[in-house]
Amino acid sequence: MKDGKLKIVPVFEDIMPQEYIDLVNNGLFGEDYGVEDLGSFKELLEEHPLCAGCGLALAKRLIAASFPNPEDTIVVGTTGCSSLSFTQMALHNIHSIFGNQNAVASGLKRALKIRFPEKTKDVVVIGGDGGLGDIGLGMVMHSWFRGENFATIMLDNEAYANTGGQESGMSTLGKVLNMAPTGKKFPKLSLPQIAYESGCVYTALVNPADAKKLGKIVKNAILMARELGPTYVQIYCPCPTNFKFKPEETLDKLKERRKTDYKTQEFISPEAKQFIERLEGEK
Amino acid sequence: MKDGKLKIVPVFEDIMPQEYIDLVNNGLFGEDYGVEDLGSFKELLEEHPLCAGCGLALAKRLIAASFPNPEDTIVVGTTGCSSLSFTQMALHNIHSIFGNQNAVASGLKRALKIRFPEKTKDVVVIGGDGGLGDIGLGMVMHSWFRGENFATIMLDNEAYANTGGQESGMSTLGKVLNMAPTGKKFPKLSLPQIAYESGCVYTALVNPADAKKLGKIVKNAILMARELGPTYVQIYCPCPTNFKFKPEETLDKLKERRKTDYKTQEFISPEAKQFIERLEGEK
Amino acid sequence: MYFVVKVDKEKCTGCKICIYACPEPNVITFLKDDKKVKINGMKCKGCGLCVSACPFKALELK
Amino acid sequence: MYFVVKVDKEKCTGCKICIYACPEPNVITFLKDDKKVKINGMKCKGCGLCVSACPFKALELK
Amino acid sequence: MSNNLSIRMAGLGGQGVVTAANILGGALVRAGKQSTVNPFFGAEKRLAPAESYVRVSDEKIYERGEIIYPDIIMIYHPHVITLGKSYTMPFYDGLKKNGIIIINSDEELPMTDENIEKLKEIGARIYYIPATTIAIETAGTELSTNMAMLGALLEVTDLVSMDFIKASLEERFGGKKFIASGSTAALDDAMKGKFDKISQLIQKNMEIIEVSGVKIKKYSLEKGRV
Amino acid sequence: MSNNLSIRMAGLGGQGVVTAANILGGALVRAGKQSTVNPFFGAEKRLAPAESYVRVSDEKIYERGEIIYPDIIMIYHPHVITLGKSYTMPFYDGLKKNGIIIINSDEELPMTDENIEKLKEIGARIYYIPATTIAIETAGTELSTNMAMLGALLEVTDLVSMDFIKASLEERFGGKKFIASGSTAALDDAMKGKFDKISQLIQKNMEIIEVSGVKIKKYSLEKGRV
Amino acid sequence: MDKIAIKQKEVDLNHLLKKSKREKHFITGSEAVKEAIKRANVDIAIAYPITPQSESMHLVGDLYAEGYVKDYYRGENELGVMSAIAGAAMGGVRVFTATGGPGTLRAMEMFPTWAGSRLPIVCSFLTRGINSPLTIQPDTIEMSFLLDTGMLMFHAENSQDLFEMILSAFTIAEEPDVHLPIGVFADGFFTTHTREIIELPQEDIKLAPYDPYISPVPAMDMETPPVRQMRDPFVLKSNFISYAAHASWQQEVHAAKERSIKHINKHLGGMLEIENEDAEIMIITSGTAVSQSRDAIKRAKEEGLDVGLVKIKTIRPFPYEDIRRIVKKAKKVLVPEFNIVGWLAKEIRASVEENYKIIGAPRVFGGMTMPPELILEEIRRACK
Amino acid sequence: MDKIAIKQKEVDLNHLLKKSKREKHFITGSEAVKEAIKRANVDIAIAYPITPQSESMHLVGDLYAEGYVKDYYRGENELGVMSAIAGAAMGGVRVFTATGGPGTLRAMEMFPTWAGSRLPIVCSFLTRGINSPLTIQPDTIEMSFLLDTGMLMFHAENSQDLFEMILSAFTIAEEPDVHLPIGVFADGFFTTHTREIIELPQEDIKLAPYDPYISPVPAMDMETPPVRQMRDPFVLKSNFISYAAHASWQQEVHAAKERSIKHINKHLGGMLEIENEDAEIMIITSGTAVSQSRDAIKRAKEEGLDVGLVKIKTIRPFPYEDIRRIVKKAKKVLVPEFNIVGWLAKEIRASVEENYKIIGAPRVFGGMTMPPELILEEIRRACK
Ligand SMILES: Cc1ncc(C[n+]2csc(CCOP(=O)(O)OP(=O)(O)O)c2C)c(N)n1
Ligand SMILES: Cc1ncc(C[n+]2csc(CCOP(=O)(O)OP(=O)(O)O)c2C)c(N)n1
Ligand code: SF4
Ligand code: SF4
Ligand code: SF4
Ligand code: SF4
Ligand code: SF4
Ligand code: SF4
Ligand SMILES: [Mg+2]
Ligand SMILES: [Mg+2]
Repeated sequence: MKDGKLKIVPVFEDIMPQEYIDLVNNGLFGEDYGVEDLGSFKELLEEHPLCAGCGLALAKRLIAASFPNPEDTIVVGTTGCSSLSFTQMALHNIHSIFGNQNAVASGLKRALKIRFPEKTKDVVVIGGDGGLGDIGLGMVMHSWFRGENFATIMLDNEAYANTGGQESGMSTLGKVLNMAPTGKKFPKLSLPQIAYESGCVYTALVNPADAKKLGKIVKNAILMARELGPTYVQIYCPCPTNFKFKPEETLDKLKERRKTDYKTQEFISPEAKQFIERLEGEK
Repeated sequence: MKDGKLKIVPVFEDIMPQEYIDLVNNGLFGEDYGVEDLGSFKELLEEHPLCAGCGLALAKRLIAASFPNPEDTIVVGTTGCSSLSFTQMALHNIHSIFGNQNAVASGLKRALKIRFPEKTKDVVVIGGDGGLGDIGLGMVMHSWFRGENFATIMLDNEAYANTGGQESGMSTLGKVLNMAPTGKKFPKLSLPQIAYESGCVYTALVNPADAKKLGKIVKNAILMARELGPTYVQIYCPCPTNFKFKPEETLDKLKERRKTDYKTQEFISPEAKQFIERLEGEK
Repeated sequence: MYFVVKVDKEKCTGCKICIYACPEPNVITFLKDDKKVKINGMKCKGCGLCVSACPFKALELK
Repeated sequence: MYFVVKVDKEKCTGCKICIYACPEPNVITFLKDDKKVKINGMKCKGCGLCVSACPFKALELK
Repeated sequence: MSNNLSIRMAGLGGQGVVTAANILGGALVRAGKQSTVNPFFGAEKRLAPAESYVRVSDEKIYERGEIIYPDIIMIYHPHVITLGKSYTMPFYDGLKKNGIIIINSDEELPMTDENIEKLKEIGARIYYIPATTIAIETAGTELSTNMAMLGALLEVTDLVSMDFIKASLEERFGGKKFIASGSTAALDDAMKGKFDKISQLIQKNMEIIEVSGVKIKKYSLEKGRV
Repeated sequence: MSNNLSIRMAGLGGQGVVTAANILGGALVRAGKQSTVNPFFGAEKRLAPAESYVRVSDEKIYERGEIIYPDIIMIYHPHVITLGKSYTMPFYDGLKKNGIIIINSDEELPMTDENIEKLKEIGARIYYIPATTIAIETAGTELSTNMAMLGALLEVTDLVSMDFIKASLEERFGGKKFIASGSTAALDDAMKGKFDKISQLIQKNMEIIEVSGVKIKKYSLEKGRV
Repeated sequence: MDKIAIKQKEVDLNHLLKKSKREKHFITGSEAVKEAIKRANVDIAIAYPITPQSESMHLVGDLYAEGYVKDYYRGENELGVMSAIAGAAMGGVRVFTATGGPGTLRAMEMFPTWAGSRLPIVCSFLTRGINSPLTIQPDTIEMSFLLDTGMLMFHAENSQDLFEMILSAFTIAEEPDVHLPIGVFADGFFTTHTREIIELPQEDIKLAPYDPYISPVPAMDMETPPVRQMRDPFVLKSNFISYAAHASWQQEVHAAKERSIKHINKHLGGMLEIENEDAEIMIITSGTAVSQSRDAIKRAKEEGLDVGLVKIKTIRPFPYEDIRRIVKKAKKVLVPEFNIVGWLAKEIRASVEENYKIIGAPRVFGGMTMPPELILEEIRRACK
Repeated sequence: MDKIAIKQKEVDLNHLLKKSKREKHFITGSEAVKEAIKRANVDIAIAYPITPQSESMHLVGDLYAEGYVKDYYRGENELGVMSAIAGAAMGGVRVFTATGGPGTLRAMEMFPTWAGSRLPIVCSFLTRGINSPLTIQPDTIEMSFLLDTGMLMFHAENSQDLFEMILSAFTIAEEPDVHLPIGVFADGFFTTHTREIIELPQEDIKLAPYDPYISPVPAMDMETPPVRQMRDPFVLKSNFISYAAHASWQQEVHAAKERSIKHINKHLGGMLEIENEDAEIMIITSGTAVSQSRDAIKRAKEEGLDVGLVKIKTIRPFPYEDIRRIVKKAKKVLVPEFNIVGWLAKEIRASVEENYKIIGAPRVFGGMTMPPELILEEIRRACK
């Protein structure tokens, strides 16, 4: 790892677990890795308790490879399957209560701006569709209205997975799920459009089948949030357990939806466009 | 009053206050009155405690003249100046807690559908910008997502008036108000657009200087909500007390903004268009 | 508190514009007979909105 | 629970597609030497996602 | 006057009962007295009932909240009595023995025989002052009604000298930002808008106070003036 | 066996410890016994620890919640012991004198001397059963591991007759919608998906139970089998 | 929607619970909730998922799909749900919902509002621990937060209780002289997820519907002549009359709570149940802790220890009189609880004269179980 | 932004409150809040308006405009505010906010979460009645709902107290062995809107800043090496170790509360103040009721009645020991309260042995005032 962002105190060297040593020697901190380099470095995530074949686990793994500066990145999550891997992520991260992630992140980001005026600390919200689109919607949108400087990433499994597969606002029309026993009665929320109307300078719909594109979008969203204002990324994350398909079919689900309504797609404001151009110019 | 919607028990005739007798004899119930007839019938509102020159009082008075069926209309309000005249309105009306009006209205409307399958009971939400756009935003939007059959009317005085003139999400950029001592840092929320994205079939921005148009819009919004789904009407209501202008200047404020960003304006979905055409055809 | 509006029946054309501009219910009524408006002084809050609304300067705060 | 994935080194082209499709961290690693992938059986959950992702049928659940 | 004195001011929102109480309290404190001042209001809309309370003492004052047993009652608007726009009914409820009542009205208000009986029992001393009229005539704005009321109070009681009132006024309107509820602040601005300079505002208000001292009239419960 | 019996089943999410407990409880109730069954789980994700408890008695059962002092412990997955994926450590904690332990594993698991000493003290009777292997071999799915575990239990204890187990199984999978947590319901569906007909599913599971009875092996704490 | 035509005879609570023939079922507490609602003639149910409540409300959803419940949806969050339930109740229909733990706190503002609005809402609180740190395990601490909301609070020992209490709650809540919300509490997992034998009345009967026209507050339906007065006195202190309205309204809520006692006695058979009242050592508790205590007492008897038991069924109204009497006679009183703060022990301590007798133990929390052995140990200690 | 350069010397609490020269000011309670925050070196304040809190938070906004506070905004609602304040505190800065009444209930879920997260947040609760019906008037009922949240709770008698308590709260909350949120309560209107003389230290000094590096939980800033563990043990019971984490964490929160006592003694001069401890009739109370009692006692003395006074300053931690001692000696104890439920009387009853001595009166609620005459009457009755 470059510039020793993470070091082991010499006397502890013997007793540190191998995973940690790997993280120090071959981890992401201070490096310029991305999704495309997966398999060649020690990932931030390690052995999470999510189900086999979980689309959300896949998305999170890809996201974890895409932080522009993981050594200065704090993740704010919220209750749900999406948060079950927080304890296994080698980053500072917060779980407060269900749905309040964007309010927590607002306070956190402002605090870090005050404490580290010379340094960029990235705050990234990662939460489920229920946490972001339903119970937390007011706080999510108001963080956008206020123009808070952080990215919001939704892991959209189109249900409340963690509590046993209930319908969420992001579930699709007609889908029969728990608490929607006769099928969902209203369409999937159009949050990307709403985000755009609510002040997000950059909004994207992502299909993790486009893994590298996902990496680029997440990186962009975080970088833009630093300077321009809120960004929103919505990632489709099929849930084999609650939608009762076989784990190995997760990829098929991704590909199916990529053909219809879950294509990877960006909504770029003029400022965002400029920003991306500048970024590409710098390379 | 037609078909005796409101009657006074004979033995009480002597002791009823004149206002009430007027309401029975010359009120709105069962009649086809509208804004254009104001001055010729006994209004639903009587002697409210709002400030002299209050724009919100004006709007509420015009709304009260525009209910298509006041005899079957229940108003759901929320804390704020906007609710201070509820006790003076000759309708059943609910004040629960601050910001929960659209959730309350959802339950109420569904209950009335069950109890009165043969009859239309209109539920109308009337609330302030703080109650609808800030604290209650999540509940407002979810009532829209769910497609609940009632109209939501915002009395937009661009501040929390009742608590002493604090900035609200609907305040304009840069405005210095309480709790925004250095000026508001983000633009006025674009709720009409958001409403449209969120499932409102009909959305309107209204300037009460266009009084008759206001009446028509409110009537349409309530009628459409019965059949098509949620509708949203946002009315500009200048507040002399908190914005520190003279009461008589309220009209000037209305006219000023009519020239710039608060023109009366409708966002009509295709279904709504059809509906209006049908309605006009019926006349 | 002490001011209420008065109509100048000479000037009033009965256009009703003041009625649509008054924030107080049941204050300005329209008289069918002479097609002019009448003010209920007891309920007028003296805000002056009608005064600025009247295109014919038929109203005055007193 | 009892299944883990195995690579057929013959078929593997080192295209890395499986790596991007696996929901488990640090399971499939890329060997720089032979430009092929290696599976950490202890951490594989046997979901089979990589199997369906591999365009060269180089992976199998066992 | 007694060592401890309690004043209840009852009016309608927008009449400045809170401001008057604050100015009086400020003057009393300047004069070396102990004083506490607090308001009472509902939804804080103009014309709704509003009350404020001033306590004065030579010793530390503990009690707070509404004054239930006032020595002095000041009625800022006839509607407090005639329309019951008040938290306390009848308006003289709780008045101490031989207490004082000061009413803003151009004319005497109708009173029931019962009320007159009760007031006599208490030994109430009642004064009328056309405070709003004085304010309009002297300063051209009804917003100074409260100053006229203060003038009447000072005439009747000698509570504190005019110098301290003036100093308190200066602090209230001239000094740094004064802390008040939203509506009060709005009225402050309206008031300031009426005058070109703060000094003029203070000057006019002092004049009002003087005039009031002259215009106050004692009302006889025996139906005649004394 | 004793009048009151407590069984603790410990496994990983997805192995069907809850289902097994319910089927057993259902059979016991059919057999005229009193029984209560309850699960215990955390975030309810596959492979996370999951426990369930079955109480049996001739009288009304009051106690509820986790079984701290079981007569029988059933370990559904080696990781419960080897990786400590369990709410209870060591895995035999609380086992009553002369209690029974049934472990699903193809091979014997390594045990420390200390554990062996303690188990000896308790007088624990330990059995191994290759339940997952039996399930796969007999029914082609590891989802029936829990049935094999039940087979082993019935072999060792004679708790209830096979007829009642069968009836309970039929109710569980054949009858009206069964109420389970989201994940359990999902697994139910997965399980049903493996068989063309419910009757076949039940048939196969009954077979597994039989086979298990044969394949169970007693483990000797003296390091030899008996 | 595949609603089937449901034919259920309308009966009163007494018939439903006491006269109808019962049958044994081996079901969970969540299923017991379903069975209660199936017979409760509920018009609208609204849900928001939270462990350990979710199964119950899934099953109520199934009842909707089957036609037993007329409207049902998943709300946006607990505040939204409790608000919508209030709106529906104001609209004059019978409503049901359930939540627990963090969900209870999320909607906190609505509970005193329900009571103040005199809404006969029945809500089941399937309790769990409160953040932070997050726990989904059982704990009764949330009850402590609800004691002063003006709601009535029933606490079920097991699924059978849960079934009976939910049904009784509708009838008691809707009594015109009560007309208050009732929370029916059951311990998460211990009750909701435990499968046990419970006895259910027939399926083809249900409670008679709610009659909004005998409510002490008008339904918001514009069917009664409108008056210039909202349902809830809107206390702005803007005049002399409204000055005292909030205070007198609060008193009326508390008086209505007292008036509920006669109905509780009739339908629930009293606010508490006493066993062996003359024992020197008494255990007083509620919920699952009662069951654990029964087991411990059984074992104590085997050891020759004489222990009595008081099962409190209603936390609000609280059986002050009885508790005072019982404590007066006892030598020592144990109060086992599933929460760290010991709100029940505090409640008892505050109501009796002989405080020193009350031993607030054992106490477990944060999802711990309370093995009878723990209680037994306290009993032994108390007997010394 | 027209921020001026603020020059304030950093001092410790002792210097600020005890050594600095004081001057008299005739100000309201809301202004006292401003004066405290001006000297508190607060980094971030977040506000949501609610009567009677709004003025205080307007004034804190002015401090932001003047440069005394580094960041400040109006949040979207109270849950959002309390969440953002938590986020800021986790980010390692000093924070302040205030609310009251319905606002308190709206954010209810966050208070135990603050405590569980061990955040040294200072929040002023400017109390008011709770819906429904709506009232904006003073009432201390909300305190009853917060007793078991794990927060420390101070109750100010007047503006002077409010000033001292807010400043002390920062120092006590931030002690590494405490590190808990503190609610500083003051009675709405009675304290917030009353103008009285209070003594303030100089303006050119302020508390030394918060040091997140001595916190018992790491700041979320990625400055300490990341571990695979979030700040708050996320109790999923997924393994043996986490099984007990919630329970032990709760115990630790309560232990930290106990540890705060020594700091409270040092900075606030104790959890209570006693006057005339040997009187036969004692009044024990907190907040505005203390002031009303002082006046009543003064008058009682004039009548020759001997009455003592206990002013409870900290409701959490609660001064159990002292209260027990005092009640033991007294013949009768009056507990005047501004709420209908009488939570303070209950607290006292539950902690002493001689329950019968406690008279939970007078009690007013819903915005009523408590004239000393009312207390005096109770005193007279008690003396009979
Ligand atoms: C206030 C509150 N209400 C409900 C819950 C229960 N709860 C926890 S996670 C969850 C669902 C999460 O759904 P989503 O955000 O979509 O995340 P997923 O599990 O699908 O990743 C719910 C309802 C809670 N913890 N707190
Ligand atoms: C939970 C809660 N928070 C805050 C308040 C205080 N409050 C009452 S009305 C109001 C402002 C209302 O603003 P708006 O909705 O714009 O209505 P307006 O008064 O401007 O008409 C606030 C903040 C409250 N009653 N409840
Ligand atoms: S339940 Fe669904 S979303 Fe949750 S971990 Fe399992 S597969 Fe992933
Ligand atoms: S404060 Fe403003 S909005 Fe409220 S009543 Fe007065 S003028 Fe109308
Ligand atoms: S606006 Fe003027 S002219 Fe028209 S009706 Fe009114 S008073 Fe008459
Ligand atoms: S002055 Fe104001 S209240 Fe009076 S009539 Fe004119 S508009 Fe209406
Ligand atoms: S996808 Fe197949 S071919 Fe490509 S690296 Fe993986 S195993 Fe090899
Ligand atoms: S089977 Fe699943 S967990 Fe195993 S390597 Fe393949 S994708 Fe990863
Ligand atoms: Mg989800
Ligand atoms: Mg507003």
